[in-house]
Amino acid sequence: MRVVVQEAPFGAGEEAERLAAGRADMGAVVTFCGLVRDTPDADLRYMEIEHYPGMTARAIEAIAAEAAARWSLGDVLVIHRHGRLAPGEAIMMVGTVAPHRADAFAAAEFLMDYLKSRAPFWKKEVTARGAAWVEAAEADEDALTRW
Amino acid sequence: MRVVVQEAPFGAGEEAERLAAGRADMGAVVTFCGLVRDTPDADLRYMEIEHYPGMTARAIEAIAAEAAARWSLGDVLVIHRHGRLAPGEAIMMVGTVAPHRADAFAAAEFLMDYLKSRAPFWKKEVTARGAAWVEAAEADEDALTRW
Amino acid sequence: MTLDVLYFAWLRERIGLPRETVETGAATVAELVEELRAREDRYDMAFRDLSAIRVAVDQQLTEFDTSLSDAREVAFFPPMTGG
Amino acid sequence: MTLDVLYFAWLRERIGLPRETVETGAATVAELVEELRAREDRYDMAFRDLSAIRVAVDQQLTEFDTSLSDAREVAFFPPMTGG
Repeated sequence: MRVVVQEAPFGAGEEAERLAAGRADMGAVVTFCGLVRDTPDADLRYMEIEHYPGMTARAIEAIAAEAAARWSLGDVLVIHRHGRLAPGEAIMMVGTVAPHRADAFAAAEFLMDYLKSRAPFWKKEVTARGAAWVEAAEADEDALTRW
Repeated sequence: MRVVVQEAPFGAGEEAERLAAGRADMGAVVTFCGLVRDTPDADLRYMEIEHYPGMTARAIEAIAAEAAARWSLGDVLVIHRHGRLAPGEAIMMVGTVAPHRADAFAAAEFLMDYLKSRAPFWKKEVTARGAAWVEAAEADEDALTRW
Repeated sequence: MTLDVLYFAWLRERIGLPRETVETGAATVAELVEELRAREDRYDMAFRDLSAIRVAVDQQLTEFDTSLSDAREVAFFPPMTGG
Repeated sequence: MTLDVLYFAWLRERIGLPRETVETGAATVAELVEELRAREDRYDMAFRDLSAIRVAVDQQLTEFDTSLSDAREVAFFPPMTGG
């Protein structure tokens, strides 16, 4: 398991390649990459991501450990950035490696649902019209009930 | 949409990076990569993948078009190899790009379920004990009913 | 009617060739299968359990009761194992 | 008891500082919130709708009725928006 919380950009492709490199006992690698999406109605200048340094890595590790306990996984990767990000930049990625594809997919979706609502990050969008904190969607909270 | 059927290896990381490169209207990229997994009970020497050249690309394109019709996607990628592959090598990958993560995940899983049972590929495992065609799993056929 | 008939995977191995040209009056895929089975034991064996065989006519997956009028290529193979 | 109290996102902005040290006799998170609200308008405003606020005690997500015995750090913040 590898959990990285950093301000710097990361290489999603390189990270994806490393996930199952040199292993012949795994059949499936799933990656999810979250990007800064331009706001449809207002020009997004940048996104500012705040986090809770003392808690972040530990909260993510607990979510990743829960995924590893629920599914048969060979490896789990979570990278999450904070600070100022431009439209189109990668915010975060998760990667799961498993013998079978159903486990890799389920674990990746589980990680995303929990990171969304249980990892201490807060997003602020700064547009031409001003700054606003991104509100948590009810759908994101509801998504947790499926696990 | 990009569909590639080839014997040569591909760069999964590079392909993943290209998927949403230069776009700021997408929020999610999901990739799945299928690997040659060593057989647990017999040393796998290699996997031989046969396909139906006249039909393969067209069948995959139809599956990808169906995914694009069902979900809001920015792009779809399918790469599938044929020929002889060593344990640990990447057999295929799918990539989906979408404004929202639920669409990217659902489309990637749909693509995998259909490629598994509806794209004209046949896998043969060659082990120390001999060669055997991989049998289609009933679970793979059942997986199609969820869509 | 002249058809290209293709075989893949273990069907190709049991019949012993990947493709052949067949002169036939068969109206449906099922009739073509009966003609092939009547030819030789290796065909008869290969097509014994049709539930284990899939068919494509002109590169479209279809069923055994499909008509062969205007068909040019028929392919037989086991259930696919892609991905 | 001395506690480090942390604020994040709009809570930090409304209260006007990211962290402070608080001397308190509060037995629970809820009691601490009442003490803070009694201090100044900006605290009272920030904590008006508790359904919009989450709390962590010693970096573990928890509820407002959680005891503060042995607590060293309490953090308040809006629902998280990671991923």
